[in-house]
Amino acid sequence: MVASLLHPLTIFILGLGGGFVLPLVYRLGKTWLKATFFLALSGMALVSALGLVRLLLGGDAIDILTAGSLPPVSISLRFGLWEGFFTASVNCVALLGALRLWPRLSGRYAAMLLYLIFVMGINGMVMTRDLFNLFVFLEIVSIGTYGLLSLEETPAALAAAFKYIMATVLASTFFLLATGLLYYATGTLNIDGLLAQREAIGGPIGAMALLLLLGALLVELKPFPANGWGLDVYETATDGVAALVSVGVSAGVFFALFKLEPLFAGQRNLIAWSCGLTFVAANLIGLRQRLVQRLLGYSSIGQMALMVLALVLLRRQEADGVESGGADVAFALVIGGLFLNHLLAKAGLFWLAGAIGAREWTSWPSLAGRPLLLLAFAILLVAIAGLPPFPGFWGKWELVNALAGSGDYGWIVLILFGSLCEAVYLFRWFGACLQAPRPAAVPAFFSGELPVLVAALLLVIAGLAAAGLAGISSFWLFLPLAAGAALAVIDPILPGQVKCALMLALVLAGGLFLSQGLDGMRGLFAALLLSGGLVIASAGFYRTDARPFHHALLAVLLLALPALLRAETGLDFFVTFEIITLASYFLIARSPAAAPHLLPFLLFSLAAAFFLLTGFAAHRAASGTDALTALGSAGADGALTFVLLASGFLIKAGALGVHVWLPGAYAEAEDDVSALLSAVISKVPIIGLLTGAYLAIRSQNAFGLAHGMGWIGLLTVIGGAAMALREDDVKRMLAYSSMSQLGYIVIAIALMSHIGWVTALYLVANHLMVKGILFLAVAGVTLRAGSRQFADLGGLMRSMPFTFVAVLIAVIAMSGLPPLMGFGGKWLLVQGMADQEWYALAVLSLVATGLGFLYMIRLVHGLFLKPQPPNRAELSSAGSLREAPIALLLPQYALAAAILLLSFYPSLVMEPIAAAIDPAFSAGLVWRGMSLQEIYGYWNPRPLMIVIVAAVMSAIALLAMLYWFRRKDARFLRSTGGKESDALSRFFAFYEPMLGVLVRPMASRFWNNVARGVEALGCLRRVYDGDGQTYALYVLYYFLALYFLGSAIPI
Amino acid sequence: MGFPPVSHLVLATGCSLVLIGFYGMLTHRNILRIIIGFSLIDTGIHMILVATGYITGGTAPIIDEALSLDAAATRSVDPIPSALVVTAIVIGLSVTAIMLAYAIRLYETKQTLSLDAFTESKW
Amino acid sequence: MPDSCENHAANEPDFVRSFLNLWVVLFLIWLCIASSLAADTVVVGAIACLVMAYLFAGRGGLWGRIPWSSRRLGHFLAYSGVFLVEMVRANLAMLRIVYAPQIAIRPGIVRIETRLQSPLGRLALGNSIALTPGSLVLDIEGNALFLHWLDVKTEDPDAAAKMLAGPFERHLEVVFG
Amino acid sequence: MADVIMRVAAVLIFSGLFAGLIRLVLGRTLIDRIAAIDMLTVMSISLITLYAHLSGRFTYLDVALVYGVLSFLGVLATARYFENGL
Amino acid sequence: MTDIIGSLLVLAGAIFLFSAGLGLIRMPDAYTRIQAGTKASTLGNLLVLAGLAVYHPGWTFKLLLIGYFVLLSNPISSHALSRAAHALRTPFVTSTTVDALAEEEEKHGKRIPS
Amino acid sequence: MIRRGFIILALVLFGLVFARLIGAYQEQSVLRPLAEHYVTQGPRELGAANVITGILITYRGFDTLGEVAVLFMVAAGLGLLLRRDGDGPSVSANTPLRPASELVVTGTEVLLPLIFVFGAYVIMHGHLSAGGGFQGGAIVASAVLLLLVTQPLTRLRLDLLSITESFAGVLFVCIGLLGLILAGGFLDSRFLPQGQLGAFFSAGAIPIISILLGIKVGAELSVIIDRFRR
Amino acid sequence: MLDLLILLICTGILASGVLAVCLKDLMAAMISAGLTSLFAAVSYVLLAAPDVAMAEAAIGSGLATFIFLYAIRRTSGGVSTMETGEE
Repeated sequence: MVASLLHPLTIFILGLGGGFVLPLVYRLGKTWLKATFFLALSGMALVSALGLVRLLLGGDAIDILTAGSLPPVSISLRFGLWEGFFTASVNCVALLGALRLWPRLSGRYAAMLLYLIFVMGINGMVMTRDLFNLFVFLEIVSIGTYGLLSLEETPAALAAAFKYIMATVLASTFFLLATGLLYYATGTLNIDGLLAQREAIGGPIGAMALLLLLGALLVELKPFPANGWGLDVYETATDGVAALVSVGVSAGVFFALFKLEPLFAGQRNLIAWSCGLTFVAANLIGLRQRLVQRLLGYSSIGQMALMVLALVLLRRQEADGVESGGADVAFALVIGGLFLNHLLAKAGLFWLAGAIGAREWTSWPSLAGRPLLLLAFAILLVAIAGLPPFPGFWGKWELVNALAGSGDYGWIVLILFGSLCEAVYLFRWFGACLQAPRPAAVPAFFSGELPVLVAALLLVIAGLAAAGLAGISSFWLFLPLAAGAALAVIDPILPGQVKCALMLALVLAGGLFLSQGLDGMRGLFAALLLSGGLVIASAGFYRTDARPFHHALLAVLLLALPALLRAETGLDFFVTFEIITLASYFLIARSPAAAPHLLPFLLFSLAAAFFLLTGFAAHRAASGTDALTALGSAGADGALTFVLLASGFLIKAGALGVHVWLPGAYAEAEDDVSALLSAVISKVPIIGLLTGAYLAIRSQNAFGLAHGMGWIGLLTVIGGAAMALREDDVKRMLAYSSMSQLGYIVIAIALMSHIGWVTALYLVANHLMVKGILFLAVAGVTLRAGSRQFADLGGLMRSMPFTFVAVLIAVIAMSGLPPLMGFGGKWLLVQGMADQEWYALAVLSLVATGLGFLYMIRLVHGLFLKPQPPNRAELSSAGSLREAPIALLLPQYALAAAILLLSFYPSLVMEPIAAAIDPAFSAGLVWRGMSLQEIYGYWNPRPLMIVIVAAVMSAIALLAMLYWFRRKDARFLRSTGGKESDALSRFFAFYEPMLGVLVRPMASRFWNNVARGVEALGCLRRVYDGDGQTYALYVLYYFLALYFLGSAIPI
Repeated sequence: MGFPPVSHLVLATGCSLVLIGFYGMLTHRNILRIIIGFSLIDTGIHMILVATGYITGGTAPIIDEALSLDAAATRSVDPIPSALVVTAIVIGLSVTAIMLAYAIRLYETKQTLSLDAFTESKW
Repeated sequence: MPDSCENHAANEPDFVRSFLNLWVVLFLIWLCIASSLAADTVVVGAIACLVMAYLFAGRGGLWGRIPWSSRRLGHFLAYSGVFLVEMVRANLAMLRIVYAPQIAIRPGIVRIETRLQSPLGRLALGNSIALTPGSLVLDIEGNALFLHWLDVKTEDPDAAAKMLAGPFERHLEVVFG
Repeated sequence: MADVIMRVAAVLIFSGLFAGLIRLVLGRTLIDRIAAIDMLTVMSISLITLYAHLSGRFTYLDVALVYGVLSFLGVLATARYFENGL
Repeated sequence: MTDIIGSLLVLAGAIFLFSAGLGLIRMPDAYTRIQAGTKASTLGNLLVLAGLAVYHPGWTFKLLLIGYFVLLSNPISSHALSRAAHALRTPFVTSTTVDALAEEEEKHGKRIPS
Repeated sequence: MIRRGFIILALVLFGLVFARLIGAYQEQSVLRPLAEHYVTQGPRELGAANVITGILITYRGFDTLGEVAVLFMVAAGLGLLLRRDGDGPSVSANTPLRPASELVVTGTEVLLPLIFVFGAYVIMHGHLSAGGGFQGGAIVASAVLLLLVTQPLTRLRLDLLSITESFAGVLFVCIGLLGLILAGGFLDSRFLPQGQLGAFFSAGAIPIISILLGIKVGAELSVIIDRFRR
Repeated sequence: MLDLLILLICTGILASGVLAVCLKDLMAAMISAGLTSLFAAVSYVLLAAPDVAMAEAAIGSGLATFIFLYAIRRTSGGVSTMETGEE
């Protein structure tokens, strides 16, 4: 009896029976009404969920026969794995949505009844195996929607609902016509029967019926441009109803399409094009949208289009017999992952938007006072953007992999482009919310918050479940997230410094655990980054405030580093990479000043990530495995993979041209975070480059590419140095300096030789320590002097002597002057380039070194040596201008000590590095250049001298020439005419006109134009003129286009 | 008489009715007229469906003195489209009712039935 | 079902008669519709008509005022005969007008008085007038009937009443009172 | 013989219907149209019964009755609408 | 024989129905059209039903019912329609002689003379 | 004008589509297997002389259930949409309704029972002749409408109607469940004896379902109509 | 015979359909739409689908039209919009 109660038929009995009973119960009293309503809803959810569990445990699909006859004669329904999944998820969301909608529902039994039967209708659409029955359920769902839409009574909402009705009635009319014609053509209405005789459905009528059916289903999913009606409803409806439309109706229709898709085998390209267009167009137009719910509408439409696109492309592959291991799992992950992601995240966001109540995201209040809500908001956004660890990410990962497998790179580009646009508007919204001055006045906890939080929680759980399915190699990769979550939970109750200590302990323990068994280069990196990270992070003690979530995010960030090194597959690597990106994003976002720089940071990070994603997918397609070690054994066809991976990592490393995100993000983060980002996190792309670059070594034809990469590195060095020189903000200068220094490392890696890589690792260690010191020092300076502008600073040598010493050590180490570490690095680098006969590069890199000197001198001079500006006098007299706090000094001196130690005992670092590098080159396939021992043992001055002389000559010539042409530059006069009158300042002013040409913000301007151009494409939205009749005309034209394109017969 | 088969005529009429309905739905700005257009489309679709179920010389699939059980297989028309259309008619009425209710509500908000007044949300 | 507010008629003495009359009429109608004398049909029909009769008997007492008697039946038959004849005549007259090459009529609205009081009788009269020579009830107010007359022969109310309503009124007065 | 007569009768009814249609289209006033509709429905009742006879199906008569109810109701409702009674 | 009678009855009915249609076209104003349409079509219909009853004696009762219904409903509907027409002041044909109803209504002040 | 051009173009294109449909359409001369099964086996299996009713109520009973739900939802949705909560311009306030003429009222009173009986007949004979719950229910609702048209001041007992429709709906589901328990499956009507084909008491539970359907549809349609009144 | 009948009915359907779209007066258009349904019901009888015909007559042309009527009444502010004389 209990078993039969759990039969899926119970869902319908609960839905319908519950609906029919409600008016009766209404007369009994409100409590009964509420109890009945929620009982029926949760019963439906329970039955479907238990059914799903039973199927997951290996039960058979249940066929529900009605009328005691077999399917062709009577209607039958099926509850299989997919059906179970869809119904269970929809029912759960419906239950949550009912909680959210409760203020609107309570007391109106009519609305409850509509809601209940509506949910049942979605279940019916999912389960039924009869075409006409599908139509009936579609109508139930539609009418439920129409009724629920009337809950919002503004004229705009009613008008939107009417537009919605017009379009959907057209669609369902065509659905009915198609059903009838299909029956005429085939003699059956049973979906299985139709699928079985798919081949036989021919002739003009059969073809027409199929196309109309397809059109009806697609129109219900709101294809571009026939979707304005849907958007208006999303914009104006009550959030709970909009969520239902976005999630529930779409789920039902999508599943109908999913079921019927084999019928449309001949039209797959057509569907794919339509959906691809919709996906891109929706996200492009979304860029210009300011209204939250409409924005979510665009996103929703895009997501549904993406799902259909994925479905069609994967099924096409299946039909073509493209080999891909575990195709079923991949398919399940793509469809299930994308679906669940959309379902939970979109519903959650709609609810949240409704609870917040601001119509435009630009006017959103700050959620800072509601940390839990903020967390949920972040989770939902990240999930929609398709980032790990949420189900949508695994879906997208598998999708891109599958597409790479069949060589559909065009589709990959399209999908990723659309996703990027989507991420832009979503995170822009998040940024606006973070920066909003006004705290949120969120209404009742029960109706607004709980469903959102539950949705976020479910997303996390689903994401982790999907991770297992996606074949992530170890769940320890999620240790950082777990640690972060643990810290986040206790975050509100502890004081900041306790949290800091706790975080450090946690990171130490977790880091040690995670880096267990890492050897070679990974071990080295793990040791370097972890210890560096801990040291720098310990500077956080200097802040005594609570810093909500700061430490949790820091824990995630730091622990993700060893996790990244543990990655065994591309997937592992990518997931941790993304976690690092996100953690950095949120860390930077904590600083209010970073607001304008958040979006570029995320955008470029995502672009980088998408390059990586495609790169890994290409790798898997080429080599058949996802393992990172296989990167080393790729053959000549690895070039594409290399280019993709290298592009991704170069973007992330801030190579010239794509560096625009870097200075802002590094400079405007909180001071200790900047140190960490620049010193430690910036090494992540270097790890990636080193991992991915095996490829280039193994495949001969990639050497040219590596050379190109070397040039990019060089340009980055010069550009970074030039911009640093010009910069008036200390932190920004350091950020540019970071960029420049990373350029050296890139060059070193690009050498693809033993010596090159040794150099790279050496520079990594050097840069880590140097930038750590410098940023922390600046943190101290900012703390004490209250400004970061050179114009405001000066003469700090006396008040901050310890800081001055640390900075001096760091600057010397960085500049490459003997006797500190930097010298060895530069020397090795030039030597390596000479070995590769890259003389031009070598010369220019020396020129760049000269530029580097200049800005470093300016740093020391501007902060410590030059006299204190007069307007700052009162600071020192007030006594606030004193030495930095000990918590900041200690890490600096720890790092300085390390620099000194390693400078005087280079073998301490060289030997492990050499030992780590050796295995990579021991196979000896490609073996150019000398080994380290040789360099030390063998002095080859001639080429080096030539290089140095040439460099100096050309540098002088270049500067002279530039000065000649630009001496009358206005800026020259302006900047020297004022306050900085000491000799060194004039000296720098002298360089201004020469370098000005280098440092014009060409890249920023370029990217701004790109952004503006992309956003201008959003003028596509002009098609939505708000007129229901126009929308109806679009729908008709959509049908016509589908018909004439699909039926291959010219008009 | 040289006429095309009867169901052809009904089919063609149904199609034309759908077109007429489209025209009405697309050209009139009055909401009620748009709804009239929709109901014409609905009727047209029903006609098309009924026409496709017709069997030459068929009679209603109701067993009585005029149609024995044995003769039914050869003489009766296809019952399925009829059954579908009965359902569809009821659903059509439901949809019409909802649309009209919306028309009334829209009228109450702005005292007009012209669609021009209801294009607030766009882009 | 469509109960009106005034469903308290069950207490009126008229109710039973009204109910029985209605039941008989309905049952006859049922038999006509069903066109079958099979036992189950009849029984179910009788029950269904009972329900209907109960529902409607309370409405307005329309059916309560029809006592059955042979005299009334006779007059009813007479009325029917007159009515049929008049109807055919009227239609023939109409044919004449319609097929005439030139339609030469002088239509107009005249007022007549009727003696009939019972609603059913007045209904029958109105219907009869509508179907007989060239006249149509436009409105009825109290005892005054306003007729649209296709070819006005007289404007005098009494003369018109005699011409138009006279043949029926006589019988109907007896039948319905 | 009977057949021929029936045929003639049918043609006559068509013509009548057609005349009604013409009045419907020509209209002049709305009342004319409704009068035409009223007549058309009554004719349709005849037509349906006639068709029931042609095909020998008793059950079609029910449709005629429904039709009668509806035509009555329709005219009554529109008339009431016009005299401001709804 | 019966079928001849039946078909003749039907024919007669058809003639009336046709003349109803013709009347509808030819009559000069709405009221006269209503009259023509109602009378002729009712009788025509009854005759057709009667003719069919001759054909199929088994159908008689149902046909009788239909006839009864038409007989009852048609005059009522034409009455209601003409009343509405008058309420709307649908114009009369010029040859109309007298309008007692309008006079009456004017007397009671219900209607503003047009 | 451009817009009109686009509309005409769309119509022309749809005309082409439909022209192809008409061109390709062939009137069938024999039944397809499924239809033949319905026509020949349906009456035997279900005992319902009217195959269409058999299909509607049993074979495709699930559709019918859904359809009833649709009507039910519409009635409820109209309740939401057309609430008479007093705000907004009330039309009835300024224009008193003109009562119907006496003849019409009397005529309606005479015809109402007749139509009701006819509706009951159509509902109850759904398995034997054309008609069934939907059609009969609609006729009953028409009768109600007739009442409302001629006596516009009538107030329907909406509470009673909604309870009626709810009960009918619940009973419908229960009978469906009885089919599941006593016969072959959900909505199987064969848990009652089939009887003689063509007899009044035949076709298992079909007449009962038909009656429930008729009551429910009649009540729902009446409610829907009433919602639209002022 | 049947085809002639159907031809006539189809003409009726089309004529009333066109009227429903073209007539200036909303009321007249609505009634024409109802008539279209009513004719369609006849065509269903002729195509041997009496059940559909009953449903269409009672629901499609009957109730739907009346709901329309009420809707027009409720949206025209109680003032009859149709013209009484020449169109």
